[in-house]
Amino acid sequence: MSTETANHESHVHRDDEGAKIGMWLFLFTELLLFGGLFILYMAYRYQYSQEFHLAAKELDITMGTINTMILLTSSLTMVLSIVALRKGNKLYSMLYLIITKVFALGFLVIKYFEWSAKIHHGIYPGSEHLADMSNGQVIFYGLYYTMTGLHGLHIIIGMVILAFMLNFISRDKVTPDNYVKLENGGLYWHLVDLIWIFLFPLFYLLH
Amino acid sequence: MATQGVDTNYTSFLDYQGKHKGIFAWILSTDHKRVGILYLISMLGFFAVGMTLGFLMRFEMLSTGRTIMEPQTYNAVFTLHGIIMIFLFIVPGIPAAFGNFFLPIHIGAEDVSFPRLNLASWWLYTIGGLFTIVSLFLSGGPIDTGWTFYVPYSLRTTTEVIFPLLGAFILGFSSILTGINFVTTVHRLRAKGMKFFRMPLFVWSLYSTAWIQIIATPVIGITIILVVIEQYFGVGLFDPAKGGDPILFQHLFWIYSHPAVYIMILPAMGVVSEIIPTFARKHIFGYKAIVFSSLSIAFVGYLVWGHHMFTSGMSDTSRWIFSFFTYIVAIPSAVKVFNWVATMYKGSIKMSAPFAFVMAFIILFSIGGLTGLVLGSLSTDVHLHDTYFVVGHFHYVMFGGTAFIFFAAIHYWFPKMFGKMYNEKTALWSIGIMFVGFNMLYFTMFILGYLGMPRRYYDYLPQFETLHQVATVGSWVLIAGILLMAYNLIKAFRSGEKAPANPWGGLTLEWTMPSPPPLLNFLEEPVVTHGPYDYELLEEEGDEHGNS
Amino acid sequence: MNNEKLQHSEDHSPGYGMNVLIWMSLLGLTALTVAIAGIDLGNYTLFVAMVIAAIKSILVINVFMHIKFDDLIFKVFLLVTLTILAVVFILTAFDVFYR
Amino acid sequence: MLSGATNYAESVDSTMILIVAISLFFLIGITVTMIYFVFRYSRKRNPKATQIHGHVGLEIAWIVIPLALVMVMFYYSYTSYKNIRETANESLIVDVKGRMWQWDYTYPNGKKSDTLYIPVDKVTRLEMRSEDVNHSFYIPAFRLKEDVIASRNTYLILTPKVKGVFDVACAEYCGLNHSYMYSTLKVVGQDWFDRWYESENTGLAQAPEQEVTNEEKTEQKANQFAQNLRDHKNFNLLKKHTCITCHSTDGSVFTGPSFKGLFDGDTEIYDDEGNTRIIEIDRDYILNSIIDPNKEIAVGFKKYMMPTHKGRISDEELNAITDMFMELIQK
Ligand code: HEA
Ligand code: HEA
Ligand code: CUA
Ligand SMILES: [Cu+2]
Repeated sequence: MSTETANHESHVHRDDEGAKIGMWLFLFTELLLFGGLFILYMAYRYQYSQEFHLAAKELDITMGTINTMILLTSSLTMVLSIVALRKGNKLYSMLYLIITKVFALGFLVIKYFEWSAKIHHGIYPGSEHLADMSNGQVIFYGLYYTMTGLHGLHIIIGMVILAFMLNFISRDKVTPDNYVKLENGGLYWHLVDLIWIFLFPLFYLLH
Repeated sequence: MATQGVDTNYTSFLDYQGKHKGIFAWILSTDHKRVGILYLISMLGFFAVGMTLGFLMRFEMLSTGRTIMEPQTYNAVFTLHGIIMIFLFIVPGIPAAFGNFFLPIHIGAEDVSFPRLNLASWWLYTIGGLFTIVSLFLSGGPIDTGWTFYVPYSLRTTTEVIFPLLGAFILGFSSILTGINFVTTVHRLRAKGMKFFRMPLFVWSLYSTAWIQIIATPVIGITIILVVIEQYFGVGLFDPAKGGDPILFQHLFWIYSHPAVYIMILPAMGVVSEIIPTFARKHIFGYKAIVFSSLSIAFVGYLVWGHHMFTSGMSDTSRWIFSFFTYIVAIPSAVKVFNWVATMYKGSIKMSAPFAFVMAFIILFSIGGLTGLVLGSLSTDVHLHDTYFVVGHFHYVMFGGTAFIFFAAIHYWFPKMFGKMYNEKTALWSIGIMFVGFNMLYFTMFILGYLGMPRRYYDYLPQFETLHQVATVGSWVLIAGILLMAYNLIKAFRSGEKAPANPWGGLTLEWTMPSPPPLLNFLEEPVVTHGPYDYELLEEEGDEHGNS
Repeated sequence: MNNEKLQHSEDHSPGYGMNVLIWMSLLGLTALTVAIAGIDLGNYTLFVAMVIAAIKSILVINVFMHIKFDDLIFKVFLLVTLTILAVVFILTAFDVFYR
Repeated sequence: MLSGATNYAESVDSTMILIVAISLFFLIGITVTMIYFVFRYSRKRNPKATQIHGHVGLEIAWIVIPLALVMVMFYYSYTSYKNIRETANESLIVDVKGRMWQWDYTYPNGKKSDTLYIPVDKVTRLEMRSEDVNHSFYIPAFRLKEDVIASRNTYLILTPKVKGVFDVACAEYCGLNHSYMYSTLKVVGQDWFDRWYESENTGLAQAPEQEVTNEEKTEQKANQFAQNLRDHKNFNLLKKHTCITCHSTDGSVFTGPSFKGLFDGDTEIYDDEGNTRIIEIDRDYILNSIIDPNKEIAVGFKKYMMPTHKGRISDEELNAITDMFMELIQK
């Protein structure tokens, strides 16, 4: 571990358990961040339940389901990457990581098509088409765009983290007996998955 | 700087020359002590700005109509005053400055768990502060929404709100990093023998605070993001014209901001629990009761945010529920106050500056807290909400509570941090003057509020003029006290006497090391065999002025 | 520092098989929730969907995120956080549902 | 002290007294005990401390006793507040509109007003809505306030027991003129109220009919006055002090009354009690309107809209302005 500034003869302790505690605490903050949005969802769904159902008809269940499956599978490959590394199989570990990233990309591509289809239909914040709809529908799409958008942002951040992990493994900075970084990256990735597990039924399965 | 203290063959963290020179040796240092001092200095800077704005506000209130500024200026001034005081001074406050410095020492560690994150948090703090300052000079002009950023006004105003909002977001991030660091440090880096119930109460209070920082701060984060998104894209989530509900904004805002008031006060309570035993030479009364009251404040704090919204138009059911819980949350604070006073019983008390601050604190915080009870009551709050009564309440708890203890902490740890002593007598005088000015300034506000003077008012009805003038004069007295204190400390920093390792006879671990502390804190790895307040052991050993 | 804790608790962590099993259940549950969404359950639609989502997340948290195999302290932390999250939801609901 | 105007206000005050009394008891108790300890157990008097670690009984006592006391506080405040929220048999419903920075009242028969008139001893319900940002309808004498928001109606229930004139303030920050968003609440007798309610009159009750003997002639005179004013050499002083941003010269109504209305040399004003009278415009009146503008307010306009110009305008300028008006009025 390079400590460019802590160059005094500080004894750098390796504390995997501590690193994991730190990561979990960070995940809690993410949980609460999305929690705020889910509170809004709860309130508005109660207030506008008819309009929500109406608006949700525009969303494509098939796309949503495929994306869910993709994300769940990417979570699996993420775990497998850790298992492989722990078993000493550096190559497989990297391979699984790459597959995870490919899935993540796939998720984003599908998301992109979904969004652009909506936007093509004139449904986007501030559009005239939306302005003609009822308040409840405007709010539904407002929530849809912010929540899936923020989730998408997290996918992108996750991909960046995974890229670092890939690099670390290849440079032997993450090794079969020092892989807490990879584990923490994995935890982050699962969190992104967890959020989606809730977003999916709340937006797509409203029929 | 020459070496000081009893032990001369060590490098103090102040003298240490690392890879970087000059200012970089500080702003790139991951040493928790240096980060703590960076925080301390930057916070004092912002605090001085905030106080100057407070002074200007009081000056404007000297007479009806215009005194020195236009309405728009006034609105910007109280907003900036609030933002600076809350987000840049009192929330990072004691944890970031004294927590960073003393938490690792108190538990016998060399540093925090994630030193680089710690430095990053200071950088984020600085950047967040800059965002806020920069916004003053952007085209829209300084933000005028009040520190609460209530929608829809914050969506409609033409002033620059994005930058201060992003600033607050970044500051939130900084606060979260501090929280994560502290929780992990407490769990992982305690020295041998430092059992949980041997930790000083200051550490316990920081630990509870850290949890609030972690859990509550993200909620303000998302709230801010939503307002920014609303400004740019108009998604409508908070815009009544599009079906959004402004009350939901208030919910999200206060879900953070009420627990945040405990982020402000808990560390101060921790410092009080250190200072009283030290100067009374006596074991703290009810150690575990204080520990659990800290933890329970951290939890119960989430149940009461709605007491800021009694008149907001939320449902009547939730009004009484929140009022009920507000009363519950007062109990742990009461427990602490009683335990502190009980600690003084049969002590051997030395009235020095930190202790005098604590006495002022107990009175002022009690007044602030008890007026909190008036506000927690449904029927009275409906009358007093958004009047000067509330302004009085929160200045009592934040200024009389936290800021006074911030000053106390400076005086308590000044010899340790900088290795110099200040003039005790001058310090006591400044405390006296501040106490008088403080009450003149803020007690008047309770009366004003009860008479129906709303807050955030540029101008007021003639019948309020006399009371406003009393308050303004009070602010001048207060200023005199603060300036005297600042002068005394600056003089001590320049040319104070050398401080011994343990000037007060305290028992926590920082007093076992020379002043200022060595680079890696402990010259040898500490082993803890007794609690932080076991003064009976000290007496048995017959050890008086505790040279270690 | 507690050196014994520095090592990983390797023996507990699940291998390939267990993880694949979990993954299959997750896919199954996804299919289930989509299928149920087609049926009109009236007021229970949301409830059922949320229960399934909760089961899925329990699987992910316990196995993929190996909370189940970690120290007790992680479980306590998670429980505290989730409790606070629940409290915040419930108290907001008292406003929204009782207006 | 601010006296209460409703039974509810009195119940609020007694709750307040209860809480303050309990609080004072604790505050004084704590302060006195602390100061006593500091003296009695000072290091001089008591060089050696007695080590006491705690006492379970005491801990329980000071959890349970405060808990009981705060529950008492909660009970009183809750019951008194509950009464005021229950929709009793209201005899009048008034729509209240809040907007930057003004309150408007609409009555069931469509009558509009900018002063809130309600009958004494009757239950009035205010249905409130904002047109823009949040405001808060605050009647200090009634100890009541409720935010006024744009997304849905909020309400207040008023049951005044005395007649009188009360201030209504805006207690939710709403921008530039937040502190000037005052309005007036007038509690009047039922008879009086009925007469007002049925009349065409929107402003103040006993406002006499405008004397319009010869409308055209008056109008001409007024226009001439306005023209003379604009042409006057000292008119630029009114520009310099930005008077004309609030006071038009062509009769249109902005924040303050139009200068045009001064042509006939008299004006109708009201005082704090809400009484109106017609006065002749003289030098003193003009001077006062600039130096102490909130003492006498023209009918139809609100108090505290204009800041004093004392100290912001030189004596020469003041004289010049006054001379100008007097000269023009005489013409
Ligand atoms: C340091 C910060 C801090 C602290 C610690 C507190 C503590 C408390 N606050 Fe305060 N509060 C603020 C900061 C703080 N507050 C701020 C900033 C605002 C305004 C925000 C804004 O609108 O801008 C505010 C506003 C505020 C309101 C909303 C007012 C309104 O806008 O209408 C309410 C209402 O219930 C309230 C209540 C309380 C209560 C019950 C406590 C309790 O925790 C107090 C507990 C303490 C005691 C009770 C005293 C000590 C005990 C004794 C002396 C023993 C005797 C005790 C008993 C008999 C119980 N506060
Ligand atoms: C910690 C928090 C804190 C502190 C310490 C203060 C300090 C002061 N505040 Fe406060 N205030 C707030 C937090 C705080 N404030 C908040 C959150 C609000 C709400 C904002 C909103 O409504 O949005 C508020 C609002 C507020 C108002 C209400 C505005 C309104 O509603 O219209 C007023 C009015 O008088 C006021 C006055 C003051 C004064 C006179 C001081 C004085 O204490 C200042 C006096 C002292 C000085 C002027 C010192 C000068 C000395 C120096 C500059 C050198 C010091 C140097 C060193 C220490 C090194 N403040
Ligand atoms: Cu309207 Cu303040
Ligand atoms: Cu609060």
